[in-house]
Amino acid sequence: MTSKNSKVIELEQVVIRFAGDSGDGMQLTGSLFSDSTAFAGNDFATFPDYPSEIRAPQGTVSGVSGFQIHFGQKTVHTSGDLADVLIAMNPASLKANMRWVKEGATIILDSDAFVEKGFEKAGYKSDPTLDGSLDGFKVIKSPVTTLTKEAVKHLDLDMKTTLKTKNMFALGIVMYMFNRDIELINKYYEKKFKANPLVVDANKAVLAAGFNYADTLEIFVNTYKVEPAPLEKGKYRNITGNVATAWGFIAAAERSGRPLFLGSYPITPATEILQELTNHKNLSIKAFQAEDEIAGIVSAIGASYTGALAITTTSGPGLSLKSEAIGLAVMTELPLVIVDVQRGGPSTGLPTKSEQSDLLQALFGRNGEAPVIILAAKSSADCFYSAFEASKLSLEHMTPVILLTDGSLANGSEVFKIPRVADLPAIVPPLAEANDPDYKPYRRDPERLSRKWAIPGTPGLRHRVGGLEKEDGSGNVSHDPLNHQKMTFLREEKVQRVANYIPEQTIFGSEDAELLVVSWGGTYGVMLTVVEKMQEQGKSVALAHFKHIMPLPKNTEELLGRHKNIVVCEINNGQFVKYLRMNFPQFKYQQYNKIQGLPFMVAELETKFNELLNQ
Amino acid sequence: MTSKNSKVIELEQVVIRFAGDSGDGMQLTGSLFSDSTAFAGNDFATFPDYPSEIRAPQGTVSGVSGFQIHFGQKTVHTSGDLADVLIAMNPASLKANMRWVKEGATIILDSDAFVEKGFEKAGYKSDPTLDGSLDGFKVIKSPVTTLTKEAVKHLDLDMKTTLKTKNMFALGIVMYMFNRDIELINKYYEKKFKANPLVVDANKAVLAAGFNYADTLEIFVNTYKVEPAPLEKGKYRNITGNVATAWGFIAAAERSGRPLFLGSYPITPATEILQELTNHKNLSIKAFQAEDEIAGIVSAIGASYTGALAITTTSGPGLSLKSEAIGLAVMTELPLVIVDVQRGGPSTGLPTKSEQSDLLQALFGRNGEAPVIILAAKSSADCFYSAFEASKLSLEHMTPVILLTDGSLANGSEVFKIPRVADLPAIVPPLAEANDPDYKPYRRDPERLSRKWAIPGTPGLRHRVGGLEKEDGSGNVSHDPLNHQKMTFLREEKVQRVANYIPEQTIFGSEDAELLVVSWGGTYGVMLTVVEKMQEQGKSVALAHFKHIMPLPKNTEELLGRHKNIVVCEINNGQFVKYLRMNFPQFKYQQYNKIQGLPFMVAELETKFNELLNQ
Amino acid sequence: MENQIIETEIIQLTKEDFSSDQMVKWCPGCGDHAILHSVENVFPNLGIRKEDFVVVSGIGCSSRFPYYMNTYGVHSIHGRAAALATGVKLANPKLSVWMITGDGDCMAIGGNHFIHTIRRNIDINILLFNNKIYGLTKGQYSPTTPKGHKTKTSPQGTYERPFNPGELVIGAQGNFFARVLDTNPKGMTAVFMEAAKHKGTSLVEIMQNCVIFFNKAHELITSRETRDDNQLQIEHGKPLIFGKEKNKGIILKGTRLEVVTIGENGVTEADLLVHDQYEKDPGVHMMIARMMPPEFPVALGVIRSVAAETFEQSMMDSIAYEKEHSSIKTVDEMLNSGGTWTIE
Amino acid sequence: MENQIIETEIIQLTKEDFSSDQMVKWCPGCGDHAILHSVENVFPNLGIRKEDFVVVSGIGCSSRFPYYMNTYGVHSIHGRAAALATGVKLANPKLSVWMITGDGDCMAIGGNHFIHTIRRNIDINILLFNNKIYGLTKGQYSPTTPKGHKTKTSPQGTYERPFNPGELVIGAQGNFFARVLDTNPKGMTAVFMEAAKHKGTSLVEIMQNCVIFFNKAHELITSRETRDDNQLQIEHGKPLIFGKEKNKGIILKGTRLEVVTIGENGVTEADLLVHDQYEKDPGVHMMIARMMPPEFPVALGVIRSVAAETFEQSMMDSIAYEKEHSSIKTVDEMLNSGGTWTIE
Ligand SMILES: Cc1ncc(C[n+]2csc(CCOP(=O)(O)OP(=O)(O)O)c2C)c(N)n1
Ligand SMILES: Cc1ncc(C[n+]2csc(CCOP(=O)(O)OP(=O)(O)O)c2C)c(N)n1
Ligand code: SF4
Ligand code: SF4
Ligand SMILES: [Mg+2]
Ligand SMILES: [Mg+2]
Repeated sequence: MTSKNSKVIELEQVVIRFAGDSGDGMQLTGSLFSDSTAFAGNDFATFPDYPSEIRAPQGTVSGVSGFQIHFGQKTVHTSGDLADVLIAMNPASLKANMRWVKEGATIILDSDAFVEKGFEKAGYKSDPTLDGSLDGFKVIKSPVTTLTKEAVKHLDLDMKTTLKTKNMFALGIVMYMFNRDIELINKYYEKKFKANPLVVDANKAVLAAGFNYADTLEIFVNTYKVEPAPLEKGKYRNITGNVATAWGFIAAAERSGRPLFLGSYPITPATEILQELTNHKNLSIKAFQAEDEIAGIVSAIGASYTGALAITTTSGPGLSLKSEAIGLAVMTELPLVIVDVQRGGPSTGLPTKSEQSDLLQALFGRNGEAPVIILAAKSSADCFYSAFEASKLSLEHMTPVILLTDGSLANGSEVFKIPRVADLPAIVPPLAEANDPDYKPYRRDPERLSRKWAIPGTPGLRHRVGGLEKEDGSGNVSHDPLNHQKMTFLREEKVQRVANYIPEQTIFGSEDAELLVVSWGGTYGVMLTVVEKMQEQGKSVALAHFKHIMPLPKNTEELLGRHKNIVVCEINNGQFVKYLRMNFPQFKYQQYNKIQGLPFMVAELETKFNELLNQ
Repeated sequence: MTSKNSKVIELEQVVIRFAGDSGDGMQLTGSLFSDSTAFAGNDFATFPDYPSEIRAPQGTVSGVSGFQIHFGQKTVHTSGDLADVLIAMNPASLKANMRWVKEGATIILDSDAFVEKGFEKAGYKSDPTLDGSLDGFKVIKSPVTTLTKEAVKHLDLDMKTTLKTKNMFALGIVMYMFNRDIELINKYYEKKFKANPLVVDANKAVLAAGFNYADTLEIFVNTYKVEPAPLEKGKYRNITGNVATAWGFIAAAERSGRPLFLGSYPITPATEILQELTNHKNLSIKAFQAEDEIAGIVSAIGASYTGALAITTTSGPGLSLKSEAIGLAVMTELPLVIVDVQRGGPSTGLPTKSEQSDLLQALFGRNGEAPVIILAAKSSADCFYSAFEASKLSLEHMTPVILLTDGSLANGSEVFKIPRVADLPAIVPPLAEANDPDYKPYRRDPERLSRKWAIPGTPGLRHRVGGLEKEDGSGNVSHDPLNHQKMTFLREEKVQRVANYIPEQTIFGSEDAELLVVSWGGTYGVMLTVVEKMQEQGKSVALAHFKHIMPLPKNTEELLGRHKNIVVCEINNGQFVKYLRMNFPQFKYQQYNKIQGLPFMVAELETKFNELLNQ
Repeated sequence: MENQIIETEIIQLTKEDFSSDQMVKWCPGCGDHAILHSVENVFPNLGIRKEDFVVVSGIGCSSRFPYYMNTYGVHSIHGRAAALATGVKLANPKLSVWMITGDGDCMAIGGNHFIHTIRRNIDINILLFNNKIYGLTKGQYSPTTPKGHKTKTSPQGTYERPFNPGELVIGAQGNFFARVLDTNPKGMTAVFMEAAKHKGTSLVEIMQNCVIFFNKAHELITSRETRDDNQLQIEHGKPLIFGKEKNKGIILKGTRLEVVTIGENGVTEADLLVHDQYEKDPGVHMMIARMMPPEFPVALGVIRSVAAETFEQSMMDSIAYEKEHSSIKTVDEMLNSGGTWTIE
Repeated sequence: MENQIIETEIIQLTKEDFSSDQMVKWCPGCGDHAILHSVENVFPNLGIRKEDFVVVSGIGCSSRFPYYMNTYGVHSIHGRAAALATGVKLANPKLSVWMITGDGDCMAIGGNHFIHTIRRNIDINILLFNNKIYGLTKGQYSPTTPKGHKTKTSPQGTYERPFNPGELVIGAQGNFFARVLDTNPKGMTAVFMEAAKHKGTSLVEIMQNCVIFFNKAHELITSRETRDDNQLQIEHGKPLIFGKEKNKGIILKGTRLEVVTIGENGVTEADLLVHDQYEKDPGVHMMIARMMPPEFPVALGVIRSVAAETFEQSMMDSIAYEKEHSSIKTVDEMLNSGGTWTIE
C-alpha cells in the first residue's frame, strides 16, 4: 500500500528520535519502527530515554519519554549522536530534546499540543515554532490529535482510547517518510490486541491515516530510503543489553551442564536481568529475588557451593553492599559472576543515567588482598558473549568474576545474530570425582591454580570452606604466617594466569598509528565510529578497546609501548587510566573524560583526537 | 627491699616476652611490669599477642597468650623484634614463642609444667630442655608452681586461687633480674583487691618469693639495669592505639564544641574504641552500639546532619559493608570520620593479625567518583593526634575522612606525653547562622569549597539533603549533565585542597640520600628504627613516612623526585606503591612487601635496604 | 534596635509553613499525594516549632516525601532511613523525627533497622506507605505482596507469604501500631496526631495505592461495595463492631477471634471484645492486627499504644547520672586519669 | 570387577560418621560442646545419607560448629548464614540443610535474612545458640541481653529491651519454634529430631551458657534450686503443668495467661490450657513463647509446629509446570523466539 508522489532520496544512515509524554507510548512507537527497520534489512541500534520519575506531571519536561533509533546500510555501532528527525508530541518533548537534534533536522510536531497550556507546562515563555527558536530546522506541524480523532470517529471509541492511538499517527508519518511498509505493523496489532478487535481497527486506521496524510498533503518534498546493510547470512533479532546478559548466562548454564541460579535484588538499571530470568523457569532457571543485595550475593555463594552456575546482578550501590561477600567468594575460591550495570554515581547519584565509574570499585572495593577477574561488555549484543565468557572463566578457574556493563548497554538494543548453542565454546568446570581418595579441598590444578569443586550430595568429598584463611591443600583454617603469604600470592596468581585463557588485545587500525585511542566497556560503538571515520579521512589513529580488564591481555604492555601518543577515553573521571598507570607507569597517557551521565558524541571525540594529532 | 649479690650490667634496651596459657594472667603480668618500667623512667612500647580462640584447650599452642615489652634508655619506636628474655609458663608457650626469641636469649621456664603431659599437649615429641632444642640459650628452669604453693601455704588458699598467683612468681624473678622495686606492684594489689585482703597477701607473698628466689639462688650471674630515657619534661602515661583513638575524638569534640556521636558495631580489633567511648558518658559522649555496621555508619550520618562530630569505627569487613553509606556522606557533604582498624584479609581472613591491606578499599571502595580524605596513624600514641586531625579536617572541610589504623597499633601501647586540651589546635566547623537570608545548602566557601552546616533546630535554615545528585548552590535534585560534571569536579577538588591544610611531607635523613625508604601508617616505628640504625652506620638512607594519604602532601612529587632509588615497604601486596605509581608514574619504585599477618622485623628490612644500596 | 520583640512563644503554624517549593512528581492518582496533604495538616497542629521537625526517608517513590516538605530532611539510601532517624534522634532528642518509608524500603532491604529501631523504642514516627509493590523500580513484588500475585519478578505469582507489618512490629516488641487508608484523610490525620504524641517508636501502616504497578491492591477494603464488610474502625474502650448495619462484631472465643452478628444466636453488643489499646500483653493486639478478609474485616485505627521508656531517655538519664557521679569532669581530667608519671 | 555390590540402601550411620578431625576449640565448660554432641547423635538417625547434610554458619563462637562436623559445610560471614543456607537449599532441595548461628549473628547483623528466611518458609533447620552475649568478640551485649545487664559496651547496663526469639519468629510468620536448654541432652535430641522432620523453616532456640562472658545467664531456669518453678516442659496435647510437685499450671483467663495451683481455689487439671502445637493461629503460641520468670515459667519444647508449603516446593512446582507448558523447551528455541528475521 506504499504510494509515492515524491522523489526518493537514498541515505546511508539516519537517526530518528521519538519523544512524547510518558503516557504517549513512545517506547512502543520506537520499537515498532525498529521492527520495520529490521524487516528492511538495515543494521540498527536503539536507545530509550526514560524519565527518572515513573510518571511525572503530564506535559512537563521531567515527564518526557524518548526513543532513538539509528539505522543504516553500513554496520551501525551506536544508537546515534544527534537526530536527523525528531517527532515531538508536545512542547515539553521539544524542549527536552532540542539538544539532541542535528542542525537542519526535520522536526515533526503535533500542532494541537502546541498551545498556551502546553508552553506553560514545558516552561516556554513563547511559542517556539513562532519565536525563531526553530529557525534552521525543517518544521512540520501536523494536527496529530485532531486527525487521530477524525480517523477513528467511525469506531465510536472513548476519548482515552482514542488519544492512546495518536502515537500511531506520528508513526504513520515517519513510515511514509522512510518508504516503509505498514503491513508488518498491522500484523503486530492483530496479534497483540487479538482479544480486542476494536483496538486493532483503531490502531490500523490511525496508522494508515498518518501515512496517507503525509502522502496526500505532500508534507515532505522528498521521501527517503536506506538500503539494506550487508549483514552476514543468518538469523537475527533485536536485543537489549540486559536481555543479552540474561541469555548469555542461560547459554553458559547449558554449555557447562551446571544449573543456573541467580540471587538478586531489584535496582535500576539492572532489574531487567532478574526479570528476564524469572521468565525462564521453562529452562529450569532459578531466579531468587532476595530481601537485599547482600542476601542476593550470599545466596548465590550458597548455590555455588552446591554446584550451580551462580550469579548476582546489581548496579553500583548494590556492588558496594556486596563488597564483603565478594571477599568470601574469593577466599572460598568458588565460581560466582557478579554483574554490575553501572549508573551515575556516587551514592544514589543519577540512577537513570549511564557512567563507567565503578571500575576502581570493581578492582579494589574489598577488604584485604582480594583479586577477581573483571570483564567489561562492549555493546548490547556483546553482553551475551561477555556473560558467557564470564561464566566460563569463573567456572573453569574457580574464582569470582565481575562483569561490568552500563545503563546505556543495558537499555539500548542492537541487532544480534543468533548463535547456535552448540557452536559456543565448551565450558568444563573442574568437578571433583565421587570418592576420589586424593581429594583435598584446596589442592590445585597446576596450570590454572584452581581448586576442585566438590558438590554436596557427592559421596566421599565432604569438606568445609569458609572466610578464615585456609591452609593450602587441606583447606583447614590456618594462622600460619607463611601460608597466608603463599595463599595471597596464589589467589593473585590464579587470576593473573587467566591471561593465558583470554584472547590477546586487538587493535583497530595500524600498529604504528600516530595516536592510539584507548577505551573500555560500553563506549566501543562510538569509539569505533569515530576512529573509523577518521581513518577514512586518512588520519593516523588506531583504537585499542579493552574488554578484559583483570587480568589485562598478555600483549597489553607491548601494544601500548608501540605508541607515543595515547589517549584514554572514559565516561568517568579517569579510572582505567589510573589502572594503566599503575600497571604500566612507563608510558604517557592523556585522558578524555566526560562525567555528565551522557555518552560520548562522535563530534567531541573527533575534535579531541584531531587536537592531539596536531600537537 | 632490693638486695643484690650479683653484678649489675647496664643495657641500652631490652625486649621481654611473657608467655603462658590464656588462663595464666600474662597480660596482667606484662602490664604490671610496664608500670614499673614507666616508674623507672624508661621509654617503652608493648604488644599483647592474644590467641585467636577465646580459650582454646588448656596447654595447647593455640591457647597461648603473650605480652611483649620493649624498653630502653633511648626513644623506643616499636614493641621490639625478638626477645632478650622469654618467660614461658608451659611447653606450649615455649613452642609458640621460640621464633620470637633472640639467639642467646634468657629463657625462664616453670619446670613443674615441663612434664610429659605438657609436651604432649604442646605437640613436642621430646623434652625440649633436654633434647638440644634450647642449645645456645640461657635456660633457667625454676619450679614456679611448687614454690608458689609453698609461698602461700600459710594462707590456706584453695588450689585455684593459689595457681592463679603463679604468674606473680615469674614476675618477681624478672623484677629481680632488672633491679626493679616491687613496692609499686604491692601498692597495685592493695588498690585492686581492696575487697579481698587474702588475695592481696597472696600476691604479695608470691611476688616476693619469686624476687627472693632469684636473689637467694643466684640464678642470674648478673642482673641488669636500663637507665632512664631522656624524655621531655611532662606528664606521661601508657596508652594503646584504640584508647588513644577514642580519646583523640573526645578531645576533638571538646575543641570543636560539637557533641561526639559514635555509631558502631563490635569487630576485632576495633571494638575497644567503642568500649572506651561507652565509658565516657560523664563527658556527654553518645556511643551507640548498632545492630550492624551499616546502621553504625548511617546513624552517624544522621547525627552528623544533626550537628554532631559523628564517627564510626570498624575493621576491614565492616568497612566493606559501609561502602554504600560513605557515598551518601560524600554526596551530602557532611562531616564523618570512619575509622578502619585494619586486620588480615581478605574476607574474615586473620582477624587477630595486623595488615595494611585496606588502603585501596579506603581509596576506591565505593560506587561512582566518591573521593574522601584519608589519614593513617603511625603509632599507638599517634592515634590520638590522627583521630583529632581527622575530626578537624572532616568538620572544617565538610567531607568524610577515613582514618586507617591497624591491629598492631590498636592493641599495642606506648608512652604518651599527656597534652593539655587547650593546647590542641582550634577546630572551627563552618556552621550556618540562624536566619541567614543568604543561606543555601550547597553554597561553598571559596577556599575550602566546603558547604555550610545548618543544624536542625536552627530557625531559618530548613533544607533537605540526599543521595541523588545535587544542584550546586541550591542543593536541589538535579539531572543536569553539566552540573553533574561540575559537582564531580568540586567534590574531588574539595578533597585535593585539603593539601593546603596539612603539613608538608617530612623526610628523616638527608634530602639526597641514596636510598629513599617510603612507608605509611602503622609501620613507622620499625621503619624509623631501621633507618636510624643504618644512618648511624653511615649508610645513605632516608625515610619518608606518610600519614596523609589522600590528598598527598603538596611536596610529595618534589620529594620523591630527588631520589633515584625508592623502595616502598608495606604489610600488604603493594597498595601504596600502586597509588604512588598512579599519581607519579614518572618515578621508579621498588617494593618490599610482607603478607604474613606479622610486623616487619628490623633485620629483614636492613638486609633488604643494604641489598638495594649495593645494587 | 530597642524594644524588639523576641519571639519566645510557639506561633500557630499553617499548612503553608510546610509546603516546599519543589514540584511534586508522583503519578497523578497516586495515594502518596493524599498522605502528603494529611501530614501537612498535622505538622502545624503539634505545638512544635517548624525548625524542630526532621523528615527522613530511604529510597522509593514514597521516600521522595522529604523533598516536598519544608522542614529539615534527609532522603537517604535504600533501606536505611530507620538507622538515619536513630542518629538524628539520639544526637538531639528534642527534635520531632518522622520517617517515611515504603514496604520495600523498610521491610525488604531495611528490615533489620526496622525491627531494631522498634525494639529499642526510639521516639520516632514511622509512616510506612504499604502499596505492596516496589513502585520506583517499576513493579517487582515486595515482602508485603500477597502470595500468588503476579508481578514483573513473579510471572507465575509469588511463592512467599507476605509480612503483616502489625505482626512483625509486635514480634519486634513494638508498642505503637496503627493502620489507616490513604483514601481516608480524617483517619490519617487522627492517627498521625496520636502517633506524634506517643513516646517511643510509632508505626503507622498506610494502605497506599500505587495506581501504576498494583492498582486496587486494597480494593476489598476501600471499595464502596465491599468496604463495610471488610473494614473495622477500632477505638479504645469500644467494642469491635462493623458492617453496613453496624451489626457485626468480633468476640474472643477460647483462643481465637470470631465474627458474630449481633442479634443472632443471642449475641449482644456486651459479648463483643472491647478494644484496649493500652494493654501491655500483645497477644490480643496481635490477633487484631492479623485480621484479614475474607474471614475477618481489617482493623483500622490505633491497635496498640503502650507506654514504655524510650531508648534516648535511658541514654540521657545515664549521661546525666554519670556526669553527676563520675569523678572525671573534663577531658583534661580524663587524659590525666589512671596510671601516669611525670618526668621533671 | 564383577559382582560388586552397589550400595543403594541407606546404611545405619553412627556418631563417628560425623565427627571431624579438627580440634574443638571452645572454652572448657562452654554450652556449645553439649550441643555438638546432641547434633552428632541426631544426624545418624535421620535416615539421610551423610553426604546429603550441609551445615552452614555465620561468624561467632557458635559458628565454628561446621568445622567440627564431618559433613559438607560453610563457615560464612557474620550474619549471612540464613542467606547462604537459602542458596544451598534452593540450588538442591534434596539436601538436609542446618544453620548454626548465635544471637548476635542472626538477630543483630543477620536479623534481616533471619526474618525473611522464616517468612519464606524455606526448609532449613536453624539452631540458634542464645547465650545472650557476643562471645567471640569478648563480651558486648547482644539483641537478647536482658535490659539493664552490664557488659563491656553497657557499663551502666543496656538501654534496650531484648528480642524474644520466639516472638520475633512468630511475628515473621514462623511455623516452627522450639526452645531447649544446653544442659538437657535428651531434650535437645528430641527437639532436633522434630525440627529435622518439620517441612519448612524450623527454629530451635538453645539457651546456651557462655562461661566466660555471661556465665549463668540462664541460671534461673537451669539451676537445681530454681528450675522446677521456672521451667515448663510442654508437650502437644498435654496440659501446661510445672513445679516440683507438678501442681502448678497455666490457664488462659480472658485475654491473658495466668499461673494457677492445682487444688487451690477449686482449680483442677482440666482447667489448664492444653498445648496444641499444630494450631495455625499463633496468638496463644505467642503468649506461651513470651512466658518469662518471675511471673511465668519458661516454656521448653516444641511451642509451634504448623505445616505449610515451603518456598522451594512452590519454586520446583512452578518450574515443573513451566517446563511442561512452555512452548520453549531449549535454549536454542529461546534464542530464536519472538521477533527474528533472516538475511540470506
Ligand atoms: C542499594 C539499593 N538497592 C536497590 C535500589 C533500587 N530501589 C529503589 S526503590 C526500591 C524499592 C521501592 O519500593 P518501596 O520501598 O515499596 O517504595 P515505593 O516506590 O513502592 O514507594 C528499590 C528496589 C536502590 N536504590 N538502592
Ligand atoms: C562484618 C562483621 N562484623 C563484625 C564482626 C565481629 N563479630 C564476630 S562474631 C560477632 C558476634 C558474636 O556473637 P554471637 O553471634 O552471639 O555468637 P557467639 O560468639 O556468642 O556464639 C561479632 C560482632 C565480624 N566478624 N564481621
Ligand atoms: S509508581 Fe505507584 S507508588 Fe510510585 S508514584 Fe506512581 S502511583 Fe505512586
Ligand atoms: S567465649 Fe563463651 S560462647 Fe565462646 S567458646 Fe567461650 S564459653 Fe563458649
Ligand atoms: Mg512499595
Ligand atoms: Mg552469642
